[in-house]
Amino acid sequence: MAALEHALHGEEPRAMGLPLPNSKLAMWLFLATEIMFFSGLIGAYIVQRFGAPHWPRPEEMHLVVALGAFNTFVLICSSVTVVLALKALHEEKTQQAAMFLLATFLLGGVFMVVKAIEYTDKWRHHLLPGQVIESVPALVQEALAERRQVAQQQKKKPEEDAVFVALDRFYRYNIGNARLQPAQALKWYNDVRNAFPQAGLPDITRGEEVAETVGRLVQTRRAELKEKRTAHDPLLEELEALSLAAHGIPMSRRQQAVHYHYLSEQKYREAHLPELRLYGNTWSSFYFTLTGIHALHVLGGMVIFAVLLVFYLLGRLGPDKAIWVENAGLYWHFVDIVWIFLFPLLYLIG
Amino acid sequence: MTATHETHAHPNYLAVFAALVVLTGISVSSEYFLGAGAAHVVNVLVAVCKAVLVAMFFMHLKYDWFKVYFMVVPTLIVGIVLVLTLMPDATFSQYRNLLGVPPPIVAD
Amino acid sequence: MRLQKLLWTLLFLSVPIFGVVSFWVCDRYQALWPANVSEIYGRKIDHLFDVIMWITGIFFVGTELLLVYAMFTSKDQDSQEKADFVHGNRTMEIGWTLMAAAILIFVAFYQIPTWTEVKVQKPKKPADAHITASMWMWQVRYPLWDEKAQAPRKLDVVQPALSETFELVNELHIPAKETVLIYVTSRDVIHSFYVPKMRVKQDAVPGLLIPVWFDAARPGNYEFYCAELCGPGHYMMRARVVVHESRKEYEQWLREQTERLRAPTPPPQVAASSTPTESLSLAGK
Amino acid sequence: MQATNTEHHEGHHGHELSFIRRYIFSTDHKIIGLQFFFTAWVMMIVGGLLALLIRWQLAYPDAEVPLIGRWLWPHNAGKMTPEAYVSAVTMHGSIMIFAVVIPMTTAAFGNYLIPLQIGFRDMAFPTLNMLSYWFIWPALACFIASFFSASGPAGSGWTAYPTLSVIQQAAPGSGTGQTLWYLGLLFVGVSSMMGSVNYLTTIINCRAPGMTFFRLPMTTWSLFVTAILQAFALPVLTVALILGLLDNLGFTSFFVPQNFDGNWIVNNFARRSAGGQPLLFQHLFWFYSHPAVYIMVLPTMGMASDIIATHVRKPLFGYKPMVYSILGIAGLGFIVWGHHMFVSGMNPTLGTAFMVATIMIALPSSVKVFNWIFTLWGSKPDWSTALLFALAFVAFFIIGGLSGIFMASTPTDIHIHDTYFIVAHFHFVIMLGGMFAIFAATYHWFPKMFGRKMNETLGKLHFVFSFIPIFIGFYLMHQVGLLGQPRRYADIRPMLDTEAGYAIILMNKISTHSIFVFAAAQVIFAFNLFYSMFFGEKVDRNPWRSNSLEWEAPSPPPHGNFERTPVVYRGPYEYSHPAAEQDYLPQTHPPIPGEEEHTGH
Ligand code: HEA
Ligand code: HEA
Ligand code: CUA
Ligand SMILES: [Cu+2]
Repeated sequence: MAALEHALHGEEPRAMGLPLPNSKLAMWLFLATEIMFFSGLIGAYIVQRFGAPHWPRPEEMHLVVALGAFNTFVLICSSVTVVLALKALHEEKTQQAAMFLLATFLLGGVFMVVKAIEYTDKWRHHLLPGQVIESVPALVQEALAERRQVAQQQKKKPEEDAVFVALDRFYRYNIGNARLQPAQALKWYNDVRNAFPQAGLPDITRGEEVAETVGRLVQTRRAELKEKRTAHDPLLEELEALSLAAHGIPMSRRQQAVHYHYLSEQKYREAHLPELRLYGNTWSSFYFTLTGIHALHVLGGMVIFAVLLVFYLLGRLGPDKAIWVENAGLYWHFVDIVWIFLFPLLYLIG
Repeated sequence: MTATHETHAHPNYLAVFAALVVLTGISVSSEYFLGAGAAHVVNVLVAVCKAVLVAMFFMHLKYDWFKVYFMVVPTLIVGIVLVLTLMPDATFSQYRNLLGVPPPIVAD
Repeated sequence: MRLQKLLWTLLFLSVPIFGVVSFWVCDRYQALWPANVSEIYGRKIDHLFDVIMWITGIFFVGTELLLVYAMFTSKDQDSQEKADFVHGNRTMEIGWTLMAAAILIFVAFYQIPTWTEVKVQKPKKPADAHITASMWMWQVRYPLWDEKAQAPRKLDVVQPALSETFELVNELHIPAKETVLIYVTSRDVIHSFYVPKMRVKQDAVPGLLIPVWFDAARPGNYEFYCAELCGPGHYMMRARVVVHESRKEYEQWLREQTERLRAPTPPPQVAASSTPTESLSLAGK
Repeated sequence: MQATNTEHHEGHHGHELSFIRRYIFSTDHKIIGLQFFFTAWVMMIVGGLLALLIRWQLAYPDAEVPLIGRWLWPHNAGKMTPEAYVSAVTMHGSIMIFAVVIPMTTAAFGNYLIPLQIGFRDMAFPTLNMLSYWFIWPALACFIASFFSASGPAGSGWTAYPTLSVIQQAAPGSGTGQTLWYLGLLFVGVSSMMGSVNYLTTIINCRAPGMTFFRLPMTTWSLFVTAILQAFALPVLTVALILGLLDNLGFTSFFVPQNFDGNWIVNNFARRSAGGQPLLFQHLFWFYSHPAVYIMVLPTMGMASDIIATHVRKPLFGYKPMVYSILGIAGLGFIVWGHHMFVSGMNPTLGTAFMVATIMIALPSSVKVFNWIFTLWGSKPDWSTALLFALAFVAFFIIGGLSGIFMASTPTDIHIHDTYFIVAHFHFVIMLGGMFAIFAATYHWFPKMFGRKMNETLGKLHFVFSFIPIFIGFYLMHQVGLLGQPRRYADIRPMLDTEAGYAIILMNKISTHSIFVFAAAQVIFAFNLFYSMFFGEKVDRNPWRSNSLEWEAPSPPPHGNFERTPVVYRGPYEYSHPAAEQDYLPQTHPPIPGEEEHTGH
C-alpha cells in the first residue's frame, strides 16, 4: 500500500501551512484590516480636505508643528526601543529587554501627555467640533458683547469705542436689514472720509446723496483696482459696506465673511476680535476623530506593554515570550506608521 | 514555533532611527523653505519613505516578506483603489463646483 | 423514486413557465411598465431594456430548462449504473466563459452612448426650473417672464433670486417635445426626483446642485414622486408634471404667472454679486 | 504545522467541563457554531415577523393589523403608522442581513464546518472565537433595545443614508433608535472581524496533512474567500459607522453639508456644525455592503456545491473553475460598489466605470451556474430535501442574478433604482437563493450536528410549500417595480391614481398571500428541527456517504473532533469512481489502484 502511495503522489502527505506561528499570522491579518481601516479614515479626510471649498490652515486652528514633530520623534524612539527589546530577548538578556519595554511604555505615555496638552489647548480655544463659530453674525454678536463689557469696565459708553461703532454698524445695516437714516449715513461717510484722507473723497452735505455718490465711488474704485490687478483694498471694503447699507441690501454670506475678515485682520487687528474659521467644525471633527482613534491605538499598545512588564515582574518574561514581544512590536510599528502619515497630513499639509 | 524562530537577523536599528529622525527634520523644514506645492510633495514622499523604513527594518518585512506579502500587497491595492475612487466623486465633484460656495476668503 | 423525479422536475419546470407567462400576461394588460412619454431619452432607455430583456430572458429560460433537463435525464436511484465520473471539461468551461464574456461586453459597451446622453453630456441650454426638495414637498422655481426681451429671465440656479423667479409647490410645468433642463437640490435629507413615464430619476442631495434633463412627447399631467427614503412621509411626497402643448404655450403660461404676480421692481444693481438672503441666519450659535 | 499542532495541546481533553463552560461560555467551535445557529434562527423569526407586517401593510394599508394592531397603534385605529412602517423595513433589512444571514453562513456554518472540513481539532484561537459569539449579544441587545426606545427604532433604511440618519430631529427614527442601530452594527462588525481573522489563520495554518488548498471542499474555500472579503471590507464600514455615529450624536459634521446658500440650517434642524459630504457615507457604506452581499452569498454557494455533489453522487463539475470564479467574484466585488449610486449624484463618468465592472461580475457567476447544472448532468440524485433546496438555490439565484444585469446597466437602472424591482432582485438572491441554501445546509449537516436525521417527509412538505409561494410572491415584485412602485412606501394607495394602479394593488395582494403561505410552511420546518433533534432517526457518522473530512468524525463530534489526525489523499469530490467498489471515496481513504489525482479538468 505504501509503495502505491508513493507511485501515486510521490510522497507521504506532509504538514500544511505557512512557516509562520499562528499568532504572527493573525497579527499580520489584523494589521491588514487596520490598514483598510485607516485607508478609509484617511481617505475620508483627504476627500473632505480637498473637496471642501475652504479649509482652515493648521495654525489658525492652534496646531503647533513643534509639538507634532516632537510626538513623531517620541514614537520613532519608542519603535526603536521595541525592536531593541526584541533583540535583547533573542539574546536572552531578559532584564535589558524589560528595560526597553519600560522605555517604550513610558514613551507611549509621553505621547499621550503631549496629546492631552494639545487637546486641552483646543478645548480652551473652543475648537471642539460643534463649538467653532462659523457664522459671521454670531461672531459679530460675540464681539459686540465683548466690547460692551470692556467699555463697562472702563466706565465708558460703548458708543465711544470706534471698534464697537464699526461692528455695530456692520451688524445692523450690513448683516441685518435695518434702514440706514440719512443722518447716520452721512456720519458714516464722513468717518470713512476721515479714515482715508489722501483718497480725495468728495464732500457730501446731504445724507440723501450718500447712496448715489458712494455707489459711483465704488464703481470707479473697482475699475481702478482692476487696472492694478487687485481685487480688494481697505477703501473699497469700507465704501462697499456703506454703499450696500445705504441701498438697503444686506450682504451675502460671502461678503459678510470677507468684510469681517477685513475688520478683524486689518482694521482692528490689535482689538483681537474673535476669529472666523470657515469649515472649522468639520476640520475639528476630522482632527479629533483621526488623532483620537490613533491615540486609542497608542493606549491599546501601552496596555500590551504593561502586561508584558507585569510578566517580567512575575519572572515569566523569557526568550519563549519573544513572539509576544514581536507581535506587540508589529502592532506598535504600525501605529507609528499611521502617525507618520497623520503628522504631515494634519500639521504640515493641513 | 521553534521552527520559525531560526536566526533572527537584527539590522542596525540605530542607523534606521537616525534616518527616520533626519527625514522628519526634512519634512518639517520643507514647509519653511519650499513653496506650498513642493513642500506637500516632499512631505508625502518623506512619509512614504519613513513608512517603508519602519516596515522594512522594524517590522522585519525585509526578512519576512515572502511569508506575508500575500496579505500586504492586496491590502495596499484595495486601500489605494478605495481612496482613488473616492477622489473623482467627492473631491472634484462637478455638482459641488456648480455651487457658489464661498472660496477661501484669504485668497483676495 | 421515478415518480419523485417527475414531480420535482415538473416543479422546477414551473419556474421558467411562470416566469415567462406572468411577464407576458402583464404585458398583455399594460401592466408591465408605464407608458413611455419620452421620445428623445426614454425611448433609448426602453430600447436598452428590451435588449437586456431578450438576452437575460433567453438565458433565464435556457439555463432553467437545462437544469430541468439535467434533472429529468438523471439516473434513477435503483439503477445499477454509477453516476458519470467526470470532473469537468476544459473546452466547455472556456466555451461558456468566452460566450458569456462576449455577450456581457456587448451589453456593457452597447449602453455607454445612451448613458452619456442621459446623464453625462449636459445639454447646452438655459435652465428651465430649479427644484428644492424638502420634507415632504417639492418647491419648483421658475424664471419670471421678461416682457422686454420677450423671453424668460435667466435663471440663476445657484441662488434663484426672489425678485426674478416665482415658485410653485408640487407642480412642475414643462413644454413638450423638447429637452428640458432642471436643477435639483434638497434642503434637508436626500430625496429623489422620479418621473416613471419619462424614465428619469435623480437624487436630490443637500449641498449638491444636480442638473437633470429629460423630455416629454405628449402633453398632459404625469405623476412624479420621491424615490429615496426621506422619513415617514416619504410615501406622500408626490407631485405632478404638467406638460404643455408646445414651447409657445409654456411661455404663455409663464407670462400669465408673471402678470399675476406683478413682479416687484428689481433692486438697484450696486454689487452685482449680492443677492438678498431671505433671512438672517444665526446658526452655529 | 507540527509545531502548530502542539501549540495549544495542553487543552483539556479528558476531564468534564461544567455546563456553563461547556454550553454557554464554550470555546469549542461546534458549540459556538450551534450558538450562532440558534441565535440566527431566532432572529430569523423576528425579521420574518417584521416582513409579514410589511406585507400586511402593503396589501391592506387601510385595515387594522390583526392581533397586534390594537395594542401597538391604538391611536391609529390599529393601523400601522408610516413611522412604524419605515422602522419595520429598516429593522427587517438590518436584522435579516446582520443578524440572520451573515451570522448563519459565516459564523454558524463557518464555525461548525471549517475545522471539521480541514481536519483540525478546533479553531486556531478558540477564545477569540468565543468572544466573537459574545460580541453578537451587545449587537442584538442594541437592535432589540431600539424597538423600545421612546421614538421608535431606526427608520432610515438598512442603508442609513445621511443626512436622514444623522440629523436626530429629522424623523422620529433618527433619534435614539438610530444611535442604537449604529452601535449594534459596530458590535456586529467587531464580532465578524474576530471571526474572519480566526478563520483565515485556521484555514491557512491548520489544515490536516495532505489537505492542500486545491483539496479543500468548496464550503471551506468559499468561507476562506468570505473571510478575506470581511477582512478588507469591514474596516471601511466601521469607519462609516463611527463617523455616522458621531454625526448622529450631533457634534461633528462628516456627512452634513453646508447648504449652498451657506446656511447651516438644514431645513430648520439646527446643527452645531456642518460642512461635510453626504455622498461620502454612501461610498464608504457600499464599499462594505456590496462585498457584503457576496459575503452572504459565497458561503451559500459553497455549501450548495458540496450538497449538490454529495447528493447527486457525482464529482463537482469544474472544481478549479469554481474556485477561480469565487476568487473572481471576490476581486471584482471590490470595484463595483458604485452601482448602488448610479443616480445618487455621483460623478456619472465614474458610473460608466462601475457599470462595466458590475456587468463583468456576471462572468464568474455564470461559470458557477453552468458548473452546477453540469454537475447534475448524468448524475444519480437521491432527491433528498437537502438536494432539492440546493437546486432551488440554483434556480432562484439565476433569476436574481439576471435581474442584477438590468440594474447594472446604468440607463435602465435610472428607471428601476429604488423600486420594487430591486426588492425582487435581492430577495431572489438572498432569500430565495441564500436562505434556501441555508435550509439545504441545515438538512444536510443536521446529522453531523445532532447524530440524527431530519424527517424527510416533513422536509419535502416544507420544500413544496416554501418553493411555490415564495417564488410567486417575490416574482411579482418585478412587475410591480417596473410599473414604478417605489421602495419603502408606507402606503401604496395613491398608486391607484396611476393607470396600472389596479394591477399594482392586485399583485401586491397576491404577493402578500403567497408569503403568508410560505410563513405557515416554516412552522413545519421549526417543528421538524426540534422534533428531529430529539426523536429523529439515529444515523451513523456518514449518512450521506460523503467524502469530506467532517464525515470522518463521530456525530456529533466530541471535543477535539477526530479520534486521530486525518491524513488526506485526494480532493473531496471523488464520487462514483469506477475503480472504487462504493460510489464514494473519502478524502482519507488511501489511494486505490487505478486512481489519479483530479482537480477540475
Ligand atoms: C446575496 C446578495 C446579492 C447578490 C449575489 C447580488 C448580485 C448582483 N447584484 Fe445585487 N443587490 C443586493 C444583493 C445581491 N446582489 C442587494 C441586497 C441590493 C439592494 C441594496 C439596497 O439598495 O437596499 C442589490 C442591489 C443591486 C444593484 C443596485 C440597484 C439600485 O439600487 O439601483 C445592482 C446594480 O447594478 C445590483 C447588481 C447585481 C449584479 C450584477 C449581481 C451579480 O453578481 C449577479 C450575477 C449572476 C448572474 C448574472 C446569473 C447567473 C449567470 C448566468 C445564468 C449566465 C448568463 C448571464 C448573462 C450572459 C447575463 N444589485
Ligand atoms: C437576508 C435578507 C432578507 C430576507 C431573508 C428577507 C425576507 C423577506 N423579506 Fe426582506 N428585505 C431585506 C432582506 C431580507 N428580506 C432587505 C435588506 C430589505 C431592504 C430594507 C430597506 O429598504 O432598508 C428588505 C425589504 C423588504 C421589503 C421591501 C419593503 C419596502 O421597501 O417597502 C419587503 C416587502 O415585501 C420584504 C419582504 C420580505 C419577506 C416577505 C421575506 C420573507 O421571506 C420572510 C419570511 C420568513 C419568515 C416568515 C420567518 C420564518 C421563520 C423561520 C424560517 C425560522 C424557523 C426556524 C426556527 C424556529 C428554528 N423585505
Ligand atoms: Cu422625499 Cu422620499
Ligand atoms: Cu451591489
